[in-house]
Amino acid sequence: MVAYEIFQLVVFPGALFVICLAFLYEWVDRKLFARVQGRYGPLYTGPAGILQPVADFLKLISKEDIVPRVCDANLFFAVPVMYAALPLTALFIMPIAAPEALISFEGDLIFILFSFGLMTLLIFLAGWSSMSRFSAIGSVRSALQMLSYEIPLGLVLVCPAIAARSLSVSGIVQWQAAIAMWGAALQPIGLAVVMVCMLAELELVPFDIPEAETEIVAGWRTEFTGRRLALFRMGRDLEMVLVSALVVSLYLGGAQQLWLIPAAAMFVVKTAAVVAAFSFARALFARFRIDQMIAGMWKYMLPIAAAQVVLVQMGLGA
Amino acid sequence: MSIVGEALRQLRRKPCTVRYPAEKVPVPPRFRGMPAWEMSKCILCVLCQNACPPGAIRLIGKGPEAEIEYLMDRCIFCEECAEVCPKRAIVMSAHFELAGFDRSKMVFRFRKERQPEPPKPSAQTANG
Amino acid sequence: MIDGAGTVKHMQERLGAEVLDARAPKPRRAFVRVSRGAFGEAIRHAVLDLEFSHLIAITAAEAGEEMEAMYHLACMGATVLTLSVRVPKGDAVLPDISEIMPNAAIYEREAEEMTGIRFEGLKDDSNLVLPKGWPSGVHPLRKDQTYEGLIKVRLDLEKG
Amino acid sequence: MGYASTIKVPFGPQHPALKEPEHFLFEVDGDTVVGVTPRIGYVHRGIEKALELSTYGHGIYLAERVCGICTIAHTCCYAQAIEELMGIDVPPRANYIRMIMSELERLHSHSLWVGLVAHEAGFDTLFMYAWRDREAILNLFQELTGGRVLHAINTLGGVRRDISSEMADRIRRTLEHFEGRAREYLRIVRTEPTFLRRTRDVGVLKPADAARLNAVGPTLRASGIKGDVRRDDPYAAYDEMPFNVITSDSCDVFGRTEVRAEEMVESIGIIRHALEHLPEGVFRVRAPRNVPAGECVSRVEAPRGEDMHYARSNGTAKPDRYKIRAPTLANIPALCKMLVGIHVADIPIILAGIDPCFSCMDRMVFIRSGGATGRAR
Repeated sequence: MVAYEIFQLVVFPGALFVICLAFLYEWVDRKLFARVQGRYGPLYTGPAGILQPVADFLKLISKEDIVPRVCDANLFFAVPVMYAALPLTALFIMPIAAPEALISFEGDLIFILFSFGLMTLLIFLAGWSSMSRFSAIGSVRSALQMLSYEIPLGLVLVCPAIAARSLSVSGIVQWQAAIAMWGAALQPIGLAVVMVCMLAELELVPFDIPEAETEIVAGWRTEFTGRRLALFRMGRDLEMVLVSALVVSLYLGGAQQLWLIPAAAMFVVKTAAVVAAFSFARALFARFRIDQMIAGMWKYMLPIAAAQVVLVQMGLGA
Repeated sequence: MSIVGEALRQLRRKPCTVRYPAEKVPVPPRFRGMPAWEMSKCILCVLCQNACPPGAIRLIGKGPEAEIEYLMDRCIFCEECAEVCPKRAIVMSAHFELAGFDRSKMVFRFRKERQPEPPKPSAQTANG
Repeated sequence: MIDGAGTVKHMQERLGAEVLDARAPKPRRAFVRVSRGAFGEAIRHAVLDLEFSHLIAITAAEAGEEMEAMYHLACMGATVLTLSVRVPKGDAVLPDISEIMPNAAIYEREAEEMTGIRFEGLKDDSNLVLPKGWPSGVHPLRKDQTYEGLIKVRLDLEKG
Repeated sequence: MGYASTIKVPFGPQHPALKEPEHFLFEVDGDTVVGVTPRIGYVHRGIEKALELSTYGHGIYLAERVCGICTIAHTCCYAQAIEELMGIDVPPRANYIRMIMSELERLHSHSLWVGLVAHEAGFDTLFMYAWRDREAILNLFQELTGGRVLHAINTLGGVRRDISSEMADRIRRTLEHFEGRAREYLRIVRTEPTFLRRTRDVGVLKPADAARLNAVGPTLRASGIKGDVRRDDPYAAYDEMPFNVITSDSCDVFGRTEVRAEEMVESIGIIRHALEHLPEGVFRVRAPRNVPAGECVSRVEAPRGEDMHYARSNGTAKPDRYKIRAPTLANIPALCKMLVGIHVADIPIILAGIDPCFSCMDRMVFIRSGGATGRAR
């Protein structure tokens, strides 16, 4: 039995499967983003370029690894590893293969919120430790950005928990299975707010201010090269999987068996759809300035999130 | 949100980019590619050498052994030589993929047909 | 809106003998050369009274033994007056006109580094276009500067 | 100002926002820019010295390479200057072809710019669309002149290639499609909320400052001043061309975007009108080798603004002095005025606002080995 446990943790719904999902979703994202812009996107590596993310990862690993002389060495080494490991650990409480996740306890939703906050802290440390002007500005901006989207996000994520009377993601998925309805049908406003806030969390276009390519080179990632950059990119892809898994689990019914289609397949299809939605959204906007973004979040997102909570309290979303 | 319509339409359409090494975009006629000398028509009048702004054409030697040395890496493809040539001996070809690693390979010699030798199977050759 | 010939007439009325040479080859062009002493008054008259408010550029060139500075001024974007003044090479100094024409500084800096005419009163006269370590005596657009000489200077700069 | 209250943020010469090497040293206090000192000259190539050493006929190819995007503007200006010195009259058909080519170039330069400013604001999709539609204009150039960017169509005494009637029809068909696209950009630029937030009230240049600092081209016209060389000092055949000068009163980057997008639509109108009234006859006359002594100022409305060439000849085959003042250099004082008091994040979009073409501004060329006409290998 323990071997099966280890297999589950390491291979199937665990690390390896999720990493492959991460690379797959990066391919979906790049391909759709390219098609919206009238381009082909990755083409040559594997059928329709599906192995391009893996090729990039291997290329970056083989590249030279430059460590700036003035940087804070131990932080500079530790942060990339933590940045890749954090979404992995958070993904263990996401139901992937079955409505019941590998590890589920009452309150893992709060753990997810905490891990989002921790990720932004890691980004801040990454930028701060590389001691370069551009990454310093980038890391300060990412910290500012967290202040603005974290509260509406926290407010809205609580709504499905109130409706399902359970603070565990698996619990919410089972609640949706029990009432045979998607969370989104009950709380559409919540889904909209979560999608917008997740755009800010993933630093996708209207909110990719921390790594604004035309202003501060690559923001907090400027000084990282070679293996560290590979880890950061994988971390970003895993974060994409984590975010889409969260949206699917809370609002789109999560990993439920649909008569013949196994739960895992349903999960992959739904998350791919959410990733496609993110990718389509980031093709439509220009980038906000940091002060406009914070003002926008506090003036618009927060009241809407609060309204959603009030609606749920009054029993509309239950 | 004003670009959603265009974005959706674009999704259905075929991308407009060309997969370059596989598909090549045809070049229109009268395109100013790399010039080529037809030495049978050339009367070695050196008009092209004086007309060339960057000085990429040079006549070497005299009489039957004379050669036109053309430096492709100095050429700016402005077609002044083809325009000034009285015998229409210079033609701008459609070659534009002229990048290379070795500058010495970018020097072309155009030589007149040698009468005494038996005529070679192909017409005059431009080596390099 | 004043045309070329009108400009020449006005300048001649105002400056009289100081105008050394004046031509209006085309309806919207006027070339007026004034003596060094009257230059300050001539440019103030053109810019303020005749409303030549748009300084297009300042061309500095060598004219035989003297250095010539030509101020191209446009009135309402149409008529162009080229007000030129000649100064001996030894003492090539001209007044800076930034207070009546704020964007003149960049043209003056360029003229100064290219031909060696000094504009007194120019606040920041660092090199506009030439590299930082360029030797101050070398003015590329002087006729005595040969092409190979300038390339040697640049190569020494890169080595040095 | 405390001792360390302002920090110096270098911007360039290598920076993703600057497509060409330029260096701006910003004094930043917190998040607002307090002072800026530009340092130009990184692509200084000595074209004015090289022009003095090369003959008039070869000089046109130097003038063409002053800038990659406004080649026709520079060659028109050069050709007009030398033709005026030579005293030869260019046939009317050549003037019309020159006008059609410079308006086509305005389309290609403005659509390139709309893409660039969208990219600076992070709006990459509009960047891709703008540059995809620009391909149609580049293909037209390739068929008309044999080259996509360097056209070598202007020469002393007229143009080197004619526009056949069948080519004229192809131009009309391409413009049909392109006009729809230009109006689409106008609509997107005016309605896309995120783009509006990044361009409205950004890089403000009041009309008084624009006039005082002698801004040129769309930067001047976006501050409400009707300054256009094609209307004020018409050259080629612009005096017979009915078109109106586009201005906008919003004085910011949004205004410049709007002016340029509308100018594209206006240029299409000019090209159509010119194609219908294309006079018959020869399109080139012989130009003598030596030019009698004289001097002349020639001005052209390049896509970025007023471009001035001053030529002085001394009777030989080489000019005595040839001065080129490109539009971007004229906009630098206005740019420095705009860059004070803004957010650090707005720097790239304001820099892109004046559509800088730094190789235009530096204009000088030092060819590494061998003189301009010598052939040292």
